[in-house]
Formats: sequence, structure tokens, C-alpha cells
Amino acid sequence: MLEVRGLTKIFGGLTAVKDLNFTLDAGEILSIIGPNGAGKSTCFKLIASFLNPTTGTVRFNGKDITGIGPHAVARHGIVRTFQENTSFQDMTVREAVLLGYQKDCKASLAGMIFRSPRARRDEREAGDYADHVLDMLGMTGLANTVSAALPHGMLRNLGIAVALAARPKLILLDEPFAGLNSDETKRGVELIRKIRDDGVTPILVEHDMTAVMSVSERIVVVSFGSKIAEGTPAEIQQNEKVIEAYLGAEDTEIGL
Amino acid sequence: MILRQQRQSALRRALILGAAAGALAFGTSAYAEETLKIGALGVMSGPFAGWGGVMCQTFKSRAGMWNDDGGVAIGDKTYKVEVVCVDDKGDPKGAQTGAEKLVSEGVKYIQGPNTDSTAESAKTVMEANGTINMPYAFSKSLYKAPASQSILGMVASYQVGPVIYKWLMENKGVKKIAFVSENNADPIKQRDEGSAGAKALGLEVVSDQETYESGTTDFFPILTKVIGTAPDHIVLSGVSPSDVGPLIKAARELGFTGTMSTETGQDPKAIYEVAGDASNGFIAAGGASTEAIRSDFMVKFIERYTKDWGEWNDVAGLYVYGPEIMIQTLQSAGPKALEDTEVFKAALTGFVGKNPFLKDGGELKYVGRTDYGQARQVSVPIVVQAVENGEYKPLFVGKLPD
Amino acid sequence: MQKTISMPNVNLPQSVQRSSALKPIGLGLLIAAAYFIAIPLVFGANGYLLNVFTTMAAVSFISFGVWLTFAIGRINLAQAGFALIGAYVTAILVSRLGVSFWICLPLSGAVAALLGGLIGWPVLRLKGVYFAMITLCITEACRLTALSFPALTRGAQGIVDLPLPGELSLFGLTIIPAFEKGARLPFFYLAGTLMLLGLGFMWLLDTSRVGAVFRSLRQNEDLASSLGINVAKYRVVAFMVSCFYAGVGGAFFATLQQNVYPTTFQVLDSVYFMVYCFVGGLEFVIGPLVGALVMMISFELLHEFQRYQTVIFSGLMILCILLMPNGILSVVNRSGKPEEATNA
Amino acid sequence: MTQVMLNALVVGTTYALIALGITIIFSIMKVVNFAHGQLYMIGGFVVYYFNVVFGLPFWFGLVMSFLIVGLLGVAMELFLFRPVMLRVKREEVTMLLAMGTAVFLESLALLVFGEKQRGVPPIATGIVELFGARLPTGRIVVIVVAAMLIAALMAFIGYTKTGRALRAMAQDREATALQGVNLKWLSAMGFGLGTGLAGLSGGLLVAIFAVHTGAGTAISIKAFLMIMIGGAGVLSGAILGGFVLGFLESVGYALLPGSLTFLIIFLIVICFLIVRPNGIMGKPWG
Repeated sequence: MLEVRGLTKIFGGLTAVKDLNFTLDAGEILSIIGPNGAGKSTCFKLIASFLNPTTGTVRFNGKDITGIGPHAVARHGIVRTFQENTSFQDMTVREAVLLGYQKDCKASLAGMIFRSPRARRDEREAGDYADHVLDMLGMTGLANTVSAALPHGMLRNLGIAVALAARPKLILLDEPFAGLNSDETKRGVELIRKIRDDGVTPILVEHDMTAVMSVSERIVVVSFGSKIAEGTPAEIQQNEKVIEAYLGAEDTEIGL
Repeated sequence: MILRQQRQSALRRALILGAAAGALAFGTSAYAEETLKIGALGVMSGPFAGWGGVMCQTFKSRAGMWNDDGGVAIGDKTYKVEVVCVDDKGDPKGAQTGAEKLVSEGVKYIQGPNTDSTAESAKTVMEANGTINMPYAFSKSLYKAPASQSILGMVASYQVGPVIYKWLMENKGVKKIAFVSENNADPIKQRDEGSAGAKALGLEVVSDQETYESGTTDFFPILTKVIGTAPDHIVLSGVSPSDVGPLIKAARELGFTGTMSTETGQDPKAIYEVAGDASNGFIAAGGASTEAIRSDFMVKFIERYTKDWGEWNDVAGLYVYGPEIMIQTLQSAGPKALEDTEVFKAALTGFVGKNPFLKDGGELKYVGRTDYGQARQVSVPIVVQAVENGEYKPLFVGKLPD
Repeated sequence: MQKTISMPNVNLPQSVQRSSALKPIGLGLLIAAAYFIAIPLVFGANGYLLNVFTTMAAVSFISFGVWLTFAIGRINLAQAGFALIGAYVTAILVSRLGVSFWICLPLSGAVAALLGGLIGWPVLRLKGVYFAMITLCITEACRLTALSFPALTRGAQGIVDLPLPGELSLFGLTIIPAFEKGARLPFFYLAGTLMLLGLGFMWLLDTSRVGAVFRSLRQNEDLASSLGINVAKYRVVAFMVSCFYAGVGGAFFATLQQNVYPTTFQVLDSVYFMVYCFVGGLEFVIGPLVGALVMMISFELLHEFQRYQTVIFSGLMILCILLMPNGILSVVNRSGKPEEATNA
Repeated sequence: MTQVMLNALVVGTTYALIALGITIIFSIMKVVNFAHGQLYMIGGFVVYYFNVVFGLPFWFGLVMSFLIVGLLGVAMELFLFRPVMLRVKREEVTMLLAMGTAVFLESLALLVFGEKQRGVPPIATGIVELFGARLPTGRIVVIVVAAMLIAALMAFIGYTKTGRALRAMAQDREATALQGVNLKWLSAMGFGLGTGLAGLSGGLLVAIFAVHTGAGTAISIKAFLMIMIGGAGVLSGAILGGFVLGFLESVGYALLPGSLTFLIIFLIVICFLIVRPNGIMGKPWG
């Protein structure tokens, strides 16, 4: 489904991502982990086309989508979430989720403004889908709450809801468990499985090892921009290189 | 001397502020007699507030003198003169609205506006409503037929310019001339006309493309280039009062030794304060307030203006001609003109009035046939004068073409 | 360190629906009735008041455009520049080629929109003060261009004595009769029509999906683009619509005043267009109209104070911002409810 | 050409001084102070009144211009900007507030000071000839003082405790508050410092230029240009921006027809900002 080949990104003199290769099959839960500053987030930005890679390609379902721009990538079916509690803060939850449907609207610009039949049908479909997403995330009760008033955990969920509303085939979850307590994390893990069962393939970038180990089916470990290991959670836990990388980086990790 | 005067004026200004605030609180007291409402429409706020502000103040002071004398007699009745000042903010939209406002209040005679764009916009209202106005703007389409409601209340720059240049050629041996102006519609237009006039006189125009932006503080860069062309004379075309002092000072500091002039009225005291001795010899067209040529009546007006507004501004000596001839013409045209400006316009051609501001007196009439094809200009004398230690010394007095 | 924001209660009843709060269609009819029927009935013969309302209507029309750029999160100070472009398009076409005003009016908007699109494409990448500054530069550049190319614009001479709008007819049927010299009502109605059409379109746009997309751009362009929204395209569209409003408004003023000078629209006009939006309230489509109405009427009322007019006017403006920092309409809309601080 | 370069140096120095005040306020408050030019103008009049009307020494007037306009700024922060900033939904409103203040100050100044332009007696006479270029002594004094003021300010911001606190506040208000710094006092002081600098530059430059009540808006616009070129909110950027604009203006006037100079400067600035949205030294800012 997703195929990353020789992905490299150099900022000035600093190599953030170096010759990264991995593939992903539909329906698989993959996590990318690594010490702080290993280049995980950069990798996400490269896949989602928020950054242009220095070299390398990203192919999705056989098509080259390298550097075509975030909105174009989204139209191919790859949607990312954001690390921070990013949302449209003045919008209600439902308004924000409705917006996720934008790329699937078929009405023209003028049609949308003057409410053509096509636009009204779009609106109905968007509404139905938004309700479905909110229901799946258990946020129906919050539909009319302004985003800025949501508590931290719910805001995270809203980010996922908005991304899901864009009906992706592949969702890139950037640290979905950061700052959550253990209860919320548990529910988060359930949610990710549910998303997968709903037909959306998730990739995670995550620090929370417990969560990663329980949810992932395969893990890619990066350190200093390069892939150092890949395998099932059990394999990764045994991998010497990984342990070394994490031990060496322990100091910085504490400062998180 | 200057020092003390300014100290007094500062104090006076503070007093006026207080007094005016008091007057506002009580409202303006008006006697139950006939009043003649006259308007002043111009830019009274923002960077060019000086233009319209002085115009309004001049008019109010002159009106105060009439009223102190018991009013103005037109026909059998005596009228108190009431001046309504309207600020157009230098904005064409504001000028049109302001003109409409004055018209709606029954005002038939208006002084101003002060720039081409505002005067053209006000023109639409003046022409449609038969209102007479005296713009201090030089756009010819204001005064040429089919327009008929506007009368130029001063001497246009393209009229003064050649007169000054000719005098300079004959008396100072000027051969090469340069023009500097602000990069704005009115000044550029005056520069183009001045330059054309100079060329027609056979002068060599060495520089006429140099402009500076409104609000320039340092004129060294622009003048360096102008002086580099080695002119004998530099014309500051349509220069704003706030720029004239700094320009003169900068030119002298850069070593320019020739003569300088402007076509518009400027206050010599303000120029001297900024430019100091460098301003001596600067030539400007002015009112008739110079000691050598002014009448006792002008002295009285200066006193009145100073009392009203704290400090004399020489430009007021130019603006005062407008109201003067306006009222004199009304008196000669008779009471019908108060309602119908056609009567007023009919009276323009033959009108001959007195010039009360010059020692030698002389006539005040309407000219402009040469430039506009109809009598739509006040025959303000072209008083060409030079700054000397903060005062004007007259060089010569020219006359407008008929 | 994790920054946490504590929120006391989650289910605040904050679902104030944008559209239902002001009952828009009724309000539109009310405005139309007040403008087209009540004002002429009350002030019919008074050219001054008609002119004030005409100017107010046309200025608020131009300000709607600025409002739209606020909606996508851009402080737009280029509006006067594009209005000047519109004014010159009409003036040049009418005076040189004798094109009918009724063709020039939309055409001026189209030219302004086109130029806006060309300039906007690169410029709209900037945000915040940077965008404000660059648009301020554009306004100045427009004025200087008009001054510097007299072959096209007649430079400092200005284009004067523009004819009044002629008759508009379709298949020999007179739709709008020719404007008469000095008649204020035709311009008054034309400005009102523009204002209502402009407001109506803005309302349709704001309440549509496109409006939601625009708001999403203001709040978070990255998030919007991650959802497949072509951010660059939408913000150019918003800017072009804004420039269209400016161009049409500029053409209107050129014809109303029958002249155009490089100084007809300046930076200060841009600032005022923006001020009207603020004063009315940025959250409301009708904000620019309310702002223009309140500001222009109060300025006219203050004429009595003569020399003190501008001081009092600006003093009142500051007071107004102090008391109603989110605009006049924010007070109306929240009547009864305490204003909560969303931006602590 | 020596003259052109000298002109550029003088203009650049004066511009740098003007730009510093506005950038300080911008960096600590995120407020674009549209009233900057008006405060500059008031500074000029303060010096004029002390020096010419009251007959006191120029340098005394200069100190007063800093104090008076600085206090005016503190008052603006306390009574206008702070209460508004606490309640606004959109940050842009502060821009509107600054514009309102600008119009208010300008029209008030017109009433109090009158419409004429004002100047003070020269602080130094004589002209120095340098490689064929002329530099009046007054200008030398002014640019030396201006350079000293800029250096003093940089030292103040860089090395004093208050200066460091101001810098910290510009970076992160919350973190600074956690350090036990009194933000209220500090931001009022920062605002006052910025406006005081505006007054000081107006007061200093009146010695070689002149001042009138309508000068403000044009000064403000130029000051924005400078900080945009240099990078908003960065002190060194403001200084650099001032010099760049000074050089562009001087060299532009020397090489191009005057009417095109600023058109081209505006176009250059537009193109430059498209390529480098944060100016020469600027940090990204939303």
C-alpha cells in the first residue's frame, strides 16, 4: 500500500532522515519509534508532503506521491494528525468534522455558494458521515461544543475525528498518546484498532512504549534519521541495537 | 523678539483652547437678525491640515471684522456673516459629502476646497446646485466652460511661475533652472506647468523629474542629485508648507548658492525658524501683508487674525482676498444674488471693487479670460517677495492677465 | 513540560449557531426596506443625507471584501489600491473608448480580481503583520503607478469630467434610465443595490461550505491542507472576491465623483475599510455595514464641533474599542450573556 | 558618490533610531504601533517647546522628550492596550487601537501646536568637507548621538537585568512570569521604552530637520518598511532595516528619476518579502 524508498531529508547541514526504506500493507498497524530527534516526525511530514524530501520516493498504491503537496496527498487518501492539540478552535466539534469531508465534495465553488442540488447532497452525505465518525469516537454528545472548550484528551480525539472525516485510506497518527493518562491510553489503543477495523490503515509515531507494544503489529525503529530495526513488537524488544539506541538517548528522553 | 512672540503664542493657544471649549458648552449665541451663511470646505486634518485650516481661520477672522462693524450691507439689509467650516480630510469622498452638506444648509457661497481631486469632486455638487465656490486648486477644467460655478481665489502656479522666472532672468541672470516637487498629483502638475513655462521663456531646464515622497524628513538625497545638475535656480513646485524650510536648509548645506523660489504662498517666519539665515533671499508669491506694501486695513486684519488664532500666518494674507471679493461682489450684485447665483455670475464680468489690503489700493476684479475663457479668477496681485530674517521684502508686484 | 489547560465544565451551552442568531433573511429585508423606502421618504429632498448614505453604502460594499480577507485570517490593506485600479479602469474606458458605465462596473471588478489573483498568489503565503505590510505597500505602489504612467492614467492631471451613467437597456427596453446631473437618488439606489447584493453574496458565501473552508484557513492552514483542502487556491479565491468588491466600488466612486486622481484612494482609505470591519465586529457578515454606518454618521454629526471634530471622533473611536473590543455587534449578539474570555 | 554614501549613512542612522522603538513594542507586545510616527512628532514638539518657547537648553529638551513621550506610552499601555488585549478575540484589534490613537494624537497636536512647521536653532554650525562631500556639523553631532543611543540601548537590552527580562518576555511571556518577573510592570515599561525612543528620535532629529503635526503617518509607514525589511521584532533587524532603507532611498534617488524611486522600493520590498517572509534577520511569526 505505502512504499517508502530511500527517503532522505537534509536541513542545511543536518541530515534529519537518511535513506529510509519501509513498506506497509493495508490493514496493518505500523508504529515508527525512536529516541527524541530521531527524525520520526520529519518522516511523517515527508510522507504527508508537508516537506519535500531531498531524495527518495514515496509511493502509495503504486502511484508516486513524493512532494505533491499536503492537500494532494490527502486526496490520494493519506491524512495526518498533528502532535500538538491542533484544531479549528473557534468551530464546534461537528463543524470541524464536517470540514474533513471537504475533499469529497463534488459541487463546484459557485455551486457550494449558491446551494446547488449537488452541494446539498454533499452536505447531507457529509453530515451522515460526520455523525458516523463522532459516534465511533464516542463524541456525539460534544457535537455542538466549541473546540477551544474541549479538555485535552477530547481535543486529541477531535483531531483524529477530523482526520477520519476526510475518509483516508491511510492515517498518520503523530503521537496520539502523548499526555494521556493510562485510562485514556487504553481507550486510545482500542480506538486505533477500531479505526483499522473500519478499513483505515494507521501508522503511529509514538513515545509511549507500553501503548506501542500493545497496539502495533509491526514496528520500525529509527535513530539519527536511519532505520536501525524493523519487526514485530516481540522482536524489537529483543533487538540489541534498539536497546543501545534507547539507553544512549536516555538522558534526552528524560527531558521530554 | 521672535522668541517672546512664540512664547506668547503658545500660551495664547492654550487659552484659546480653554475658551473655545467654554464657548462650545454655551453654544453659539446668535442675534435674531439676518445672517449670511458662507462655507469654507477644505482639508483641516491630517498632513495637509495647514491648507484648509488657515483658509477657515482667515475667513472666520475676516467675518469677525465685518460683524464687529455691524455686519455687511447688501441691498437694504445688514447681514451678520456666519462661516461654516467643513473638513473634507483631503478626501474626494469627503469633499463631495461636505459640499452637499453646505448646500443642504442653504449655503450658496463657499471657499475651497484646496486640492485638485477634492475640488473636482466638489464641482459635481456645485455645478448641479448652482453654488459658487472658490477653490484654491489649479485644475483648469474647474474654471473653463462648461463649468461655471468655480472661481479661482488666488494666483495659479502657472501664472506666477513665468512672472518670477522672467524677473530672475532679467535681474539675476538665471539661465539654468531645476524643479523639485513632492510625488503627488497637485505638486507634480504644478511642476509640469512650471517647467513648460520656463522652457517657453527660453530657460534651460536642467532637472524636472526629481520628486520626493510625502513625509520625507531628510532632503539631502534628492537635492544632491538636483544640485548635481548645476542649476542657477531651483523651483520648489507646489511645496507643502511643512517641507519648504527643510528643503531650503538642505540645499544651502549642500553648497547650493543660486536662488530658490516657490509659486505658492508660504509663511516666512516658519521658514526662517527652520532654515535660519539660509532662507534669506528665498522667493515666494505672497499676500499683501509685507510691511512695505500693506495698508492699515491689512495691519488690522493681521492683528485680528493673531488675536483669534495665536499667531500670524502669511498665507492668510492670500486667502483673505477670496472672502473680500466675494462679499464685495454680493454687495454690488444686490440681494437677489443671495438666492440666485446666476445674478452673481452675471455681475462678475463688469465688477470692479477696491483692494483694501494694499497701501496703494487698486482694483479688485475678475479676470481669467486668457487662461479659462471666462472671468473666473480673482485679480489677486502677484506680490513676489523674498524672505529676509523671517520677514518678507517685496521684490515687485505683478498683474494677472485679463 | 506539558502545558495543560484546565477547563471547568465541558458541556458549556456554546452552540450559538452563526446563522440563527441574527435571522438573516428577515434582517436583509429590513435593511432593504429601511434603505430603499424609509430613508428616501424621510430625507428624500436632502442631497446631503442621501450623499452620506450613498457613500456609506458604497464604502461598506468595498469593506465587505476586507471582511472576507479577515475571514481567511489576513489583514488586508490593499483594498484602496484595488479600488483605485477599478476606478481607473472605468475612467479610462468611459472617457477614452466611450464604453457604457454598466459594462465598466462589473468589468472593473473583474480586472481588479484578475490582478488581485496574480498578485495574491505569491503574496498570500505571508501572514499577520507581514501580509498587512505588504498589502500596504501594494496600495502605495498603485498610487505611485497611477502617478508615474501618464500615458495611460494622465498621471497628476487626473481624469476629470467623466460622464454620468447612461441608459441601460435590454432589447430596446429601458431597465435603468440615464442619470441626470445633480440627481442624488439614482446613485443612492445604485449604491444600495450594490450594498445589498454584496451583503447577500457575502452571507451566502459565509454560511456555505466555502465559508467554513475560509474560516478553517484563518484558524489553521496546516490542518486544513492535511484534510485535502487546497489552501493556496481557496485563499486566492477569497482575495480575488475581495478585489472584485474593491474594483466595483472604485468604479462606482469614480463615476459618483466624475473624476479619478492618484489620490482618490489612498492608504488611509484602506485603513478605514479595515476599521469599519473591526468596529462592526469581525464575526458578523454585516459587521462592515454596521461599522461604516456608525462611524460615518457619527463623523457627520460631529461637524458641529468644527475644529474639534476629528479629536472627538477619534476619541470616541478609542472609547468604542475600549468598551466593545470585539465590535459593536458582539454586544448586541450576546445581550444577556456575560462575555466570556476565550482568549485569556 | 561620496555625498550619496554619506547621505545614506545619515538617513540610515536616523531611520535605525526610528525603527528601534517600534520593534521593541512589537517584540514584547506583538502590537504594531501605528501611533509611532505621531509619538515621534510629539517628541519633536517637546524639544521645540523646551528649547525655543521656554528657552531651555536643547539637551534638556531631549531628555524631556524621552521622559514625556515614554510616560505617554506607559499610560497608553496601562489604560488602552492592556484592558483591550485582555478581552479581544482577535489580536488584530490592537492594530486598530493603535490607529485610533494615532488619529487622536495627531488631531490633538494640531489643536495644541498649530499647523506650522517648527525647527530649533542649530545645535552646531559649520560644514565639514569630506572627499568633496559636504556634511554639516549639526548632522555629525546628531548621528554620533544617535549611534551612541543605539549602542546604549543594545547594551541595556543585552546586559542589564531589566533588559534580559524584556528579552525573555519577548520570547515567552508565560515562562518569564514563572521566573517571578512582574509582567505587568515589565510590559508597561517596555511599551514606555519603545514610545520613549520614538519621542527621543523625534526630539533629536528636530535639530537637523523640522517637525510639523502631520508628519506622523509617513514616519510610521517608513518605520514599518524598515522593520519588515530587517525582520519584525528583532532589534538588530530593525537597525539593519533602517540602514537598508536609508541606502535604498539615497542611492535610488541618485540613480533613478525621483518619481520612480519609491515605486521601485515598494516593489523590491514586496518581492523580497515574498521570498523571505521574515525579513533579513527575522524569526518566523504567524
